[in-house]
Amino acid sequence: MAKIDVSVETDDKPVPPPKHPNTCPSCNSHYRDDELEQALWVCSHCGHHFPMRARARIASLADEGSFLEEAADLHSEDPLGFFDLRPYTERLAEAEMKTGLTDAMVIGQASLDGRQCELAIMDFSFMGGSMGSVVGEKFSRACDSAAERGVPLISVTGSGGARMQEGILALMQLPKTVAAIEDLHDSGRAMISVMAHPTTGGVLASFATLGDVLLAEPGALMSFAGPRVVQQLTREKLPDDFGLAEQNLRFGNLDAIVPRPELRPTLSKLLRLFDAPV
Amino acid sequence: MAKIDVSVETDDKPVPPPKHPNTCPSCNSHYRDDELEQALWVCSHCGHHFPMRARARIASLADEGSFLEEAADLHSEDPLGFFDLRPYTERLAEAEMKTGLTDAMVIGQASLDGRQCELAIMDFSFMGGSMGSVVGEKFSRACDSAAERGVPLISVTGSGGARMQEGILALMQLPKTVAAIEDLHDSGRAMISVMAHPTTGGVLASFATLGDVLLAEPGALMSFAGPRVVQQLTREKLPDDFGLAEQNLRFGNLDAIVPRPELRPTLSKLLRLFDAPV
Amino acid sequence: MPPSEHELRLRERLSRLRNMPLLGGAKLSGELERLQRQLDRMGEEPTDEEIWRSVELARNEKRPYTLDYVERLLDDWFELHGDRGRADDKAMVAGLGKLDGRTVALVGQQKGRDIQERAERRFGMSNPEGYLKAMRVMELANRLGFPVISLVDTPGAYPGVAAEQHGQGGTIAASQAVMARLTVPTVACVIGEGGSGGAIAIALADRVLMQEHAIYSVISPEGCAMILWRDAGEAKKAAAAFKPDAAHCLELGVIDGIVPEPPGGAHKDPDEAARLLGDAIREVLDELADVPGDELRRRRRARFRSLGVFA
Amino acid sequence: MPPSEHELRLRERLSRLRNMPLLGGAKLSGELERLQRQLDRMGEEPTDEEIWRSVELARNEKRPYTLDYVERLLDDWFELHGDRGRADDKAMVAGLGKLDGRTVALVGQQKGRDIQERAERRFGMSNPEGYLKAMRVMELANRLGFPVISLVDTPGAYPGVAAEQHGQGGTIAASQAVMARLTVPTVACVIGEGGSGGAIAIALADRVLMQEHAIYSVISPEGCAMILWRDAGEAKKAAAAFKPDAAHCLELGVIDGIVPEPPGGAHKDPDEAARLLGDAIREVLDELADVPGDELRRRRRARFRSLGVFA
Ligand SMILES: [Zn+2]
Ligand SMILES: [Zn+2]
Repeated sequence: MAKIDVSVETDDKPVPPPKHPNTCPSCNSHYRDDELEQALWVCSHCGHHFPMRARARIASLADEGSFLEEAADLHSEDPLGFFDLRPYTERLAEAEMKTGLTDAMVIGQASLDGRQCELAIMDFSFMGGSMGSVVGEKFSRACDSAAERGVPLISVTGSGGARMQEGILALMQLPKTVAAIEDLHDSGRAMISVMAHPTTGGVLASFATLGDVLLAEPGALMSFAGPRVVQQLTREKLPDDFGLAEQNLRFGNLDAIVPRPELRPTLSKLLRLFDAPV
Repeated sequence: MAKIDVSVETDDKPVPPPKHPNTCPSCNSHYRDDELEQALWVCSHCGHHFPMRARARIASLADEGSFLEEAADLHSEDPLGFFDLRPYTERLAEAEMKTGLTDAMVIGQASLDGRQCELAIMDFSFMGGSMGSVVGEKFSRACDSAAERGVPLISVTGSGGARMQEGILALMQLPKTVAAIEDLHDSGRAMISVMAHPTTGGVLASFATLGDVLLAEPGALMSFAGPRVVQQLTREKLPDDFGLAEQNLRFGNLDAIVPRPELRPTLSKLLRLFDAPV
Repeated sequence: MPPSEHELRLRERLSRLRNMPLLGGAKLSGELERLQRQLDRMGEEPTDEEIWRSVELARNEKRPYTLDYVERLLDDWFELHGDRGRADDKAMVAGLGKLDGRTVALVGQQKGRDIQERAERRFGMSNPEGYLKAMRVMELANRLGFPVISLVDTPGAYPGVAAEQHGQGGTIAASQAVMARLTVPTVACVIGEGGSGGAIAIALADRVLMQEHAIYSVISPEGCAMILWRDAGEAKKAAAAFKPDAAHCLELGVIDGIVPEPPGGAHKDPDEAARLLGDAIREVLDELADVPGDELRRRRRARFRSLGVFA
Repeated sequence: MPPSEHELRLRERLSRLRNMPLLGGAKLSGELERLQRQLDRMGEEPTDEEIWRSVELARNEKRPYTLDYVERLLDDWFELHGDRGRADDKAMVAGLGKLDGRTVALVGQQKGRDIQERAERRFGMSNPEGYLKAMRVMELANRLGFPVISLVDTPGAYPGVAAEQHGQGGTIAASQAVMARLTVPTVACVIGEGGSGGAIAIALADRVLMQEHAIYSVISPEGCAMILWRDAGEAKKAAAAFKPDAAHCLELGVIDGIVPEPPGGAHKDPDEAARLLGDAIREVLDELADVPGDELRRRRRARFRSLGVFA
């Protein structure tokens, strides 16, 4: 019985890309690149939220030209010499090539409608947004940058969980980011967490749920264990909206579900409330 | 609709005395006074816990001769000139006559197996153990006495709720006792709450549930609203153990149910754990 | 003109407060001054008829509710939802907003206007989940240094099977305990019915106000009548006996001030009622703004620990 | 004799720790010394076979569980129950006891011995209610100044429908946040399986220990094998790759020390295993006893914030 697989945080692999990347998986509408970009990667027909890349997210939130990236040079190491079917180093190199990022999070200073804030934005395209040492360190530095400058921190997450190729060190990024938020809170500054699809496992079980305000995008999966694992263990039929933002709102786990086009004005209002310096 | 009766904290009147005061209401066994006293007012046949008077409770818990009563001279006043079918002052005088107490709580210093503590013991016989200004003040002073002497506070409650004859001042005894406990906690001292039948309404919704350890006697009713009121409003059949200690334990609202004969050794152990001065 | 009995009582309370040996040496001079000021401008003691009129006005279906004041007083209102783990209780609202450019947290019970909203909001009667939401938001405010405004308007906590199972009593106690620990300025105002434990759960504040026609009571008039007169029809008699009106609450030291309403009651002119409420809250927040957090907490506890009448 | 690769890595980590620019100027000298001591007495790097043996021993059905240690180490044990409002999760135990006359709070997952107990305790897999109970008891300990001992033994948090609805992820995060705020000494020891988020929820402690044959990992070997090799049967290969054994955890700076077990594993001699565990916990508590609470908290956060390997 001890072999039941319950360590499911990393069990949500990068979803396979849709047949055509610009086809809505929900209603099958087709879009051109520029159409989708224009619409913030939201299906104008059915409202489905496509995954949004970190740089695009930053462009959609930060005032033009205001983003100042921090810790851009941080790279993962391979502390375990991890090798499954392929070496971890190879997987990293491939992800870097594919995404143009050095890891699954981008952090930096920005302003939003003229108010200063710190951004910590995840990118699901980089190894399923998994959290290893670099994501943990970047988030942790974002907390310090926000505290030092006296500004709120905004995080946007999209993650399959902890990065198992870094073994126990990946798990340690949970307490690391939690400790960083506590330091931020002691400085009297706020954190706003925006959970995009999917925010699961170790990211959900650490910094993503510790925001002073918790927002999610419509339809975002927010579950600690993956639906497949839960079904396997409980052998029940799962509710239709199992783990989704909508269910979480109903159960009191969220402050609001914010469709992407409303995210910027919502964050702008919250920055006004959190007295972000102009 | 605004007239639904939901102010039910005081809605549990003193239960009518059983036909013969020494007849077990649960199994109808008969006892002589001395038999019941010997058995701590627990039915030796079925385990039913009879109500226990404050002085008897103190005698059963405190080391012989150790109890030093405090604030014994506090009397209720009649701030509202309250008159229902009879004046409040008359009800008070009658209760005093009947119980030999000046109000529904007795407080004082004691030792238990040689360890110092403070006791705050309610008596349901005095106007249904209702909490007015005197109960609030006595409990509040017990907190201070415990804090000053650096000893844990043990409360034993039995109450139908707030004393409506003192109007809004009765309600104010809730925040008053809560504030007193917070002062006690700031002094680093513990409070142990023992809930006897019944602990309801305003007493449940203030100091009784704020103990560091929450104990109850078997079968004790611990409900904020009375079963009758809940049934009236919800029109559902109530669960058999509605509001009882057993249900509360199951729902995580209690640390333990302690039969009366085990109460003294349990408290003794807790005093050892709370490092009560010898 | 000789002082009325009412004034005599107020003066008596005043002299008691002056002589009271307070814990930890709390200074109540602010409280004394306020009481003196109120005494100076108060009229005669309300009659039984006037008390009953307040009961009726406090429950008037057109009376402004919490969100009616929110929309008139706060800019950038952002409602927060959920207790984190069980539910979002719509009988309690909580959120952040700006009062004259100053960020505040606000919690309050919310009754419903139409039948569906009334059911959904349970007539402003919270489950434990509602108090947990309020506690969470008050702690958030404390962390970030925002004052807390609490608007009280409830017949009482919800008396349901699940509410009892989920620890209604303990949660009401815990919510008071949270308020006793806050180090930010807090002001509560009873804007309609301040019913019993359900009300006090969010009313352990630095300053407690009541609107002119609000009521604040340990039990509903009907409940009291049912128990003491064995007849809910004697509610008017019961109200006259336990005096839930603002003037008596002020006299007893339970509240710190009365917020005037437009002639005929708040529902006759909600905008004006909101303006008057806003002025009262602003006055309190200005007064408390410079008091250190520890001192706020110490005085708050001392204030509530001083309540009660005994010999 | 030239240093082994294993020793080289330890030394490298040591020199990195020495040069690390730590937040708020935390001094890690105590940590450095401990690492040095461990380095001095450590042997060769465990082989894949040895790692797998630890996986099997950590899950051995006869291995002592939390309550087996409680009864051997603590006097006057008093178990506390319930999360206040929902349930008493038996997958997590929490209580107070005396360790050599010193009152401590203890929290820990509890597996079951027989079929019924296993079902009741869900094999040590907590629901949110279990973490809420642990949080409540840790806060109680903090209020009263008792050190907190945490015994970690879980395959992971329970993956159930209700658990997810009740905020399993958020509760695990909140439990870590509570531990990051405590101002009393805290020590965690992995005594069997330290499975993922379910383990770290109660392991953000001043000192983290592992028993010799315990495992501590981000995912189970089977789960990892299933995902990366698409075959749960490759669990042994997966374990060799992600190295959940105590020696590797020590080398990576994740734990502060290894608690020896009796020959053949803790289950061969539970009394001796308890004695060894007790000695290790006592040593930590003695060491931390005189550190001021604020300083404990600062160092604890700095410790966890230093974990990770990147360039
Ligand atoms: Zn679509
Ligand atoms: Zn019997």
